[in-house]
Amino acid sequence: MTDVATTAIAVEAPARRKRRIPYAAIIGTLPMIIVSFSVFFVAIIFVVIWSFTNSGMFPGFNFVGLAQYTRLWSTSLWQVAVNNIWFFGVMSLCVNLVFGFLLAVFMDQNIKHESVFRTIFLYPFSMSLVVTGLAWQWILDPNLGLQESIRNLGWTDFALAPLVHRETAIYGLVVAGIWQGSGVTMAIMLAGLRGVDQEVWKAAKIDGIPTWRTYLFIVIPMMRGALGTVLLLQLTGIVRTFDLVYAMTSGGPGIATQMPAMYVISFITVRLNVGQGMAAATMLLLPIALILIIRAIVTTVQARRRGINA
Amino acid sequence: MTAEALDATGFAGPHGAKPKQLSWGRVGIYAFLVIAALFFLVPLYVMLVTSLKSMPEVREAHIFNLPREPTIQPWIDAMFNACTGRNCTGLSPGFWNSVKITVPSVIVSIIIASINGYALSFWKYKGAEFFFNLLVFGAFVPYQVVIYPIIIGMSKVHLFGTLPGIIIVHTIFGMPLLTILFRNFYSSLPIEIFKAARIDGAGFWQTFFKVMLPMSVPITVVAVILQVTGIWNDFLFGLVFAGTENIPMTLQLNNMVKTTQGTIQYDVNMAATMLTALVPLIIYFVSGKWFVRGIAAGAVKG
Amino acid sequence: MMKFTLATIAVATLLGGTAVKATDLEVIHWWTSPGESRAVNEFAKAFDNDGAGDHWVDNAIALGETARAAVMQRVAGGNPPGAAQFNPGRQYEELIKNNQLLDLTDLATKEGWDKIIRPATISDPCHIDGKWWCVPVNIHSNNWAWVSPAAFKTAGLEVPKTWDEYIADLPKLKDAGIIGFAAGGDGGGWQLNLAFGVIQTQDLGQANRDKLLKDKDQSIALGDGMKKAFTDFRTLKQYTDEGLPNRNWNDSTALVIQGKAALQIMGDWARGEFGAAGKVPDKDYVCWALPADHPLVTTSGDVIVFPKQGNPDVEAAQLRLASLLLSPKVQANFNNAKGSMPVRDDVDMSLADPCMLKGLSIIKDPANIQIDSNRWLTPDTQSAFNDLISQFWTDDSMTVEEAQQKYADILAAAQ
Amino acid sequence: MQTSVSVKNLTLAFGAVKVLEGLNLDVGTGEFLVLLGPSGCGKSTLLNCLAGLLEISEGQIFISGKNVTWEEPKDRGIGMVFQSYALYPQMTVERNLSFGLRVSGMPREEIEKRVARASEILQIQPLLKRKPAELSGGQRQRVAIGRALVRDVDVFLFDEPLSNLDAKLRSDLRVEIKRLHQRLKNTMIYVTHDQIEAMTLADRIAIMRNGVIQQLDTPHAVYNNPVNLFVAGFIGSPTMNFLNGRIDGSTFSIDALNIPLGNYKFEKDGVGKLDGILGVRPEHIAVGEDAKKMPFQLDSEIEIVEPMGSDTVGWTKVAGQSVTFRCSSDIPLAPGQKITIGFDPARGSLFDAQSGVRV
Repeated sequence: MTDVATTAIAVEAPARRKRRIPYAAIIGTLPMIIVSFSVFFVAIIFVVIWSFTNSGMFPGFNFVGLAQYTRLWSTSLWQVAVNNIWFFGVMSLCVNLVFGFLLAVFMDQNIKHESVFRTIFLYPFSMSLVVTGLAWQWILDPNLGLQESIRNLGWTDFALAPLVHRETAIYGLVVAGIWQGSGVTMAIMLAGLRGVDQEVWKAAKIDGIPTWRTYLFIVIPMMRGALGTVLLLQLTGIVRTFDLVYAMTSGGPGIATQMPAMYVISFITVRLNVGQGMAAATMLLLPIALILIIRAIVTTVQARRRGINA
Repeated sequence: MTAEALDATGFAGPHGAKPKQLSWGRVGIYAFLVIAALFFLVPLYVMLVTSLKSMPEVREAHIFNLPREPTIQPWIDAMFNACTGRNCTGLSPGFWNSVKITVPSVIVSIIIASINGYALSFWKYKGAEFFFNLLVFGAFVPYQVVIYPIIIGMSKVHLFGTLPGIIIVHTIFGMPLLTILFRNFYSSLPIEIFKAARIDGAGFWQTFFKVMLPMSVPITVVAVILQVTGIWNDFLFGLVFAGTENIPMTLQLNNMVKTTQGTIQYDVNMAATMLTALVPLIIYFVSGKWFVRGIAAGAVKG
Repeated sequence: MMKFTLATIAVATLLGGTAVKATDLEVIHWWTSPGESRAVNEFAKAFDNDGAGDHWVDNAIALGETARAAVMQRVAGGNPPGAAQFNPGRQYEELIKNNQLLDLTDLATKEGWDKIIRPATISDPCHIDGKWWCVPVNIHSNNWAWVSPAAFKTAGLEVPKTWDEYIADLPKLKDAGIIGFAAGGDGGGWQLNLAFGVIQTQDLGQANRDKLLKDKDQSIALGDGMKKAFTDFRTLKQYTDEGLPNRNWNDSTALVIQGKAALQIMGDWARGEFGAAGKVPDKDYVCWALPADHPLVTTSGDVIVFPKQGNPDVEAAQLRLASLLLSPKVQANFNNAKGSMPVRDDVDMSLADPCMLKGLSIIKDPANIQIDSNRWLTPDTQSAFNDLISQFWTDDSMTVEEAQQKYADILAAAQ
Repeated sequence: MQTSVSVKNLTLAFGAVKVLEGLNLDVGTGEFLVLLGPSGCGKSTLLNCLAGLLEISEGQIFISGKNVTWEEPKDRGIGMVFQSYALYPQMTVERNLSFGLRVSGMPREEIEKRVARASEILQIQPLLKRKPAELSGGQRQRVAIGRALVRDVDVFLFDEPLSNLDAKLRSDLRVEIKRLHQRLKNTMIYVTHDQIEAMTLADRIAIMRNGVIQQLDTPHAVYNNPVNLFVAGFIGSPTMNFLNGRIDGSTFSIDALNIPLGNYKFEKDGVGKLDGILGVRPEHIAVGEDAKKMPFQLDSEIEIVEPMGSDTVGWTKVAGQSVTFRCSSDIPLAPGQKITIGFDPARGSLFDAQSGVRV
C-alpha cells in the first residue's frame, strides 16, 4: 500500500539538516508534540488503565483485573454491536468502493454535463451524518415516507420500511451511509483514473484487452494511491460510526443496530460505568493497533529486502 | 470487401467514421448516471418539498408531490420560532454558535497543521517523526475512545464547556488528517525552493510565511473545506464539550427534532434539517471543483 | 449558561469578593412535551418573580437519558449546571458519593421537609442517612393505562372493564385497523421497559416484584410469574404498529388521543398530554390504575438536585429555588399542569381531575405505594434491562426462557 | 514496391476543427517511414488514426491490403510503441509481453515461443521476471518494443519512442531499432520531432505541418531539395541560411550584391523576376582556401565562433544578413578575423518569398 500512512511510516526522507537543532521548528510544532503525546499517547494509556478498574462515574484506580472485559464479552449488547460493526463495515466498505468506482468509471466516459453529475454525487458528503440520518429516517418512515407514498399510488402491498424491522434496519443504515459517502469515493477514484497514463489505455487497446479487463487488471492496480485514500477515509469513518446511527435508529429497533462506539458513549454517560466503557474503548483500539503494527513490520521487512536487492 | 457501391473516392468498403450503432453502451452509461443522480437527489428533493408543505398536506403522505400551497412558514418557524422546552428561538442561536465555533477552529487548526506539515517536510529534527507517527495513529483512533480522558483533562484546566475548550477539541481532532495533508503537499514541493530561501538567509518562520504559505493555496482550500464542513457538521464534540451557551446548530437540530410538542412537525423538522445543512452545502456547491482537484493533488501520493 | 466559567471566576478572584448581581441559574431537565413545558413554566415563573432578581435559565434536553448524560458530563468536566432533574433512586448516587451535590440539610431542617413530604417513601431517595441531597417535586406513577373509547367504538366494541377483557378485544381491534397497544421504542427502550414493569407487577404481585428487584431473587426471576409476564408482553407485541421504533412517548400518547390506538401503558405524565389537547377524562379518554386487581402508585416522580458550584451567590440562588419548589402554591400549579401528584398533602388540588383523584385516593394507604425500581437498580442495571426488554420485544427468536435467563443474569451481576 | 499501409483522403475533425484534412499516404511493405514535424503538426494524431485509437471522420485506411477503417485496433495487424512505454506496472516483463496474447486465447506453447523469440531479439531474457519499476528507461522501452514484437504483425507504429530517454541511450536505442528493422523487414511507421532520428532511420520521411504532409521523400531528397521554406528550415542543424533578395533570371541579387545562380536547377523554366529567398546550408559554405574553388566568393568578417569539437560553426554577414557556416575545426578562426567565404548556388535552394515554395 502506498497511501499516506505508509509513506509516513516507511519513507524516511533524507534528513535535510543534521547538525544544529532547529529550535524554531520544535517551537513551531509544539502543539503537535503536546497533542500527539498527551492525547494519542497519555490519554490512551489512561483509557487502558481505567479499563482494569471499576470506575463508576468518576475515574478511580480500584483495580478489578479483567472483570470489565469478562463482562464486556458476555454482554449481548456488546456482542450485537461487534457483529453489527463487522456487518455494517464490510457491507458499506464493499458497496461504497464498488459503487464509487462504478460511478467514477461511468463519469470517465466523456459524458456531457460532467460537473453537474459530479456536484450531485458529491453534495451529500457535505451533509452531516445527523442530517443524513434524519433525512433518511423521514424517507423510510413507514407511515409518512416512501412506503406510504407508494401505497397511496395504489400498490397497497408495497413494503419498504427497513428501519422498523430488526433484521433490515442495518441495511437502512448502509444505504444512508452509501448515499453520504460514495460521492467522495467517486471523486477520488475519478482523480485516480484521470491520473492513469493515457498511453497505457492505448497499449491495452492495441493488445486487444477488453475494457473491463483493462480496468480490473491494469487500471485498478495503478490507482493504489486513490484506493489508499478512500480506504483511509472509509475505515476511519466506519470505526467511529456513531452520529448516523444515533440520528437514524438510536441503535434500535431493540438493540438491533447498536454499534461499539455507541456502547462506549453510553457507558461513560448514561450508565455511569466508566470502567466498562473504557474496556470497550480499548477493544476498539485493538484492531487499529494491530493493523498499524502489522504494517510497520511489513514495511520494515520490505525496506530491508529492498536494501538487499539494491 | 462488400458489394457496396463505389463511393466518390473510388474505393469500396468502409470509409469515414464507424457508423454509430446508437450504441446501447452510451445509453446505458447515461441511464446509470441518471438513476444514480436520482438516488442522490431524492432525499434533498423530499426534504425540500416537505419543508414547503403545511402539516395537513404532509400527513397525506405523498412525499414526492410538490406542495399544493407552498409556504415558507416552516422555514421561518425552524429558524426563529421552533421550541425546545421553554426556549422558542428556533435554530438562530445555534447558527451563530456554530459560526463562533467554526471560524476560529478552522483558522487555528489550519495554521497549526500547516506549520506541522512544513516542519515535518523541511526541518526534521530528532523525534519529529515519532510524534508524526503518533498523529497518524491518532487519525485512526475513534473519537469515542479518548473522549473521556479529554473531558477529565479539560476540566483540570477549566476549559470544559467553554468556547476555547471546544475550539481546542476541534483543533486536536483535526490535526492528524490536516497534518498529513500539509506534509504530503510540502513534501511534493521541490526542495530547491527551500534551499533558495535558506541561501537568501530566511529562517524557519520567514521561509514559512514568505515562501511556503503563499504557495499553499490549493491545499489550504481543501483543508478549509474539510474543516468547515467537518466542524459545522460535528455532533459528538458539540454535545460533550460545547457547553450550554455554545450549543452548535447540529445539536440544536437534534434537540428540536427529538423533542415533540404534541404532534411531530415534519415540515418544520425538514426545514430545520435543510437550514443546518445549508452552510456546508453552499461551500460544496461553490468550491467543490477545487476540493476534487485538491484532494487529487495533495492528499495522497500514489 | 453563565458567561462565567473563566471571566467571572477571574473577576471574582481579582476583587476578592462576590459580584452583587442577579444570578442566572441554569436548570437541565427533560420536560419537553407540551404538558411538561407548561409545568416547568410554573417553576421558572415563580423563580424569576420571587423578588430576588434571579433568572431561571432553561436548558431542556430531549430524552431523560440524554439530559442525565449531559449533567454527568458537565459535572465530570467541572462545569455543572445550577440544578438538574433526575428520577428518584440511584441515578445521582455517584454524585453524592463524590461530594458533587449541594447539601440541603440545613434548609430542609428549617422548613421541616421530613414532616411535610408524604409519604416517607417519596422523600427517602433524597433523604439519605439524615442528609438531604435533592428536592422531590412530584409523585408520578407508572401504573396507568390510557384508553381511547373512540378507538373501541371504531371497532364496534364497548370500552372494556378489565385488563382481561382488553386482551380479549385485541384481535378485533386489529381487524378494525386499530393499534391495540401503543408504545414507542425511543431512548434505549424505556417505554417498553416501563410497560413491562407494570405487566410484571400484575403477574408477580407486589411482594414478589419487590423481592425480585430489591433482593435480586433468582428463583422469582426464573419462576412462572416472570414467564407469564414475558409471555403476556409478547402477546401485546402482536397488536402494535410499524411506527413503534424510535417513537417518543408523547407521540404514542397522541395515537390514543387521536383514537388511532386503543391503549397505552404510560406514567401519569401522559395525562398532561390529554390536558394539553383539551381532552376530558372519562369522556374522551379513560384512565385505568393498574394492576387491575389491586391498583398501586409507584414513586417514580422527579427530583431536582443542585450540583455544587463553589460560588456563594449561586448557592444562595440554589437554596432559594429548592425552597420554592416545595412551596404549596408552586406545587399546586406545577402538578396540575403536569398531571402528577404533589409531594405534600396541604396543597390546593381543587383543580384535580378524576384521574388524579383516583391516584390521590390510592396513595392514602401507604401499603399501596410501590417503590420505583430506580431505588434499587443502578442506571447501568436499568439500561441493561432496557436493552433486554427491547431486544426481547423486537427479536421474536428470543424465547421466553432465554429472556428469563438473561434477566436473572443481569440481576445477578447488579450491584 | 508493394503497398503495406495506405491512407486515402483521411479527414479527422474534432467538432468544427479539422486536425487532418484530405490526407493521402502510401507506405510500402518493409519500408521505414518517419513522420516528422514540430509538436502539434498532427503526426501523432495520424499515427493514432492508423492504429485505430482515434476514430476518423472521413476517408479510408488500408493495412496489408485490408480495409481496416472500421476495425478495432487489435484487428488491424499492428503493434505500437509509446513514448511513456505504457507498460503495465504491476505485471512482470514476461506478463507484459504475453498479456495481450493470453487475453486473445492463444495456446500457451505459442505464447512462450513468441515471448522467447522477442526477448532473444531484444536481449531482455534476464529481465523477464522483473517488474517495470525495477527497469531502467532503456530496458523499459525494449520491453515495450517486445510487446509489439510478440504480436507478430506486419506493421509497427512508434510514437516518439525515444523522447523520454537521455541523449546517450537515445542514440544506442536508435541503432537498435535500425538493426531490428533490418532483421525483421517489417513496415515501420515512426513518429518523432527529432530530425536526427528521422534522417538516420527513415527510408522515407514525411514532414508534416498543420496536419498537412509538406514533403514525402528520402532523407537525402528532403535534405537537399526541400520543397518549401518550412521543410528547408526544419531539417538540418544549424539551420539553413536564408538570404532575402530578388531572383532575376539566372542572378540572385541582394541590393548591390549579385550572386550568379549558375547551373541551379529550377523546378520549371522561365521563372522570371520575383522576390526570392536563397537557402544555403551552413555545411555547403566553404572558407579559406576551399572557398576559392567555389563559384561564388565573398570577403567577410567573423563575428562569433562556436567550436563543436569535430567542426566549428562561424557567424558572419553577407550583405548585412546573418549567415552561419560550418567548417573543419582544423581551420583557425577568431572573431573579427577577415575571411573569404564561398559557396555553390547550385547546391542551394531558391524559394518564392511570397509563397515559400521552391522555385
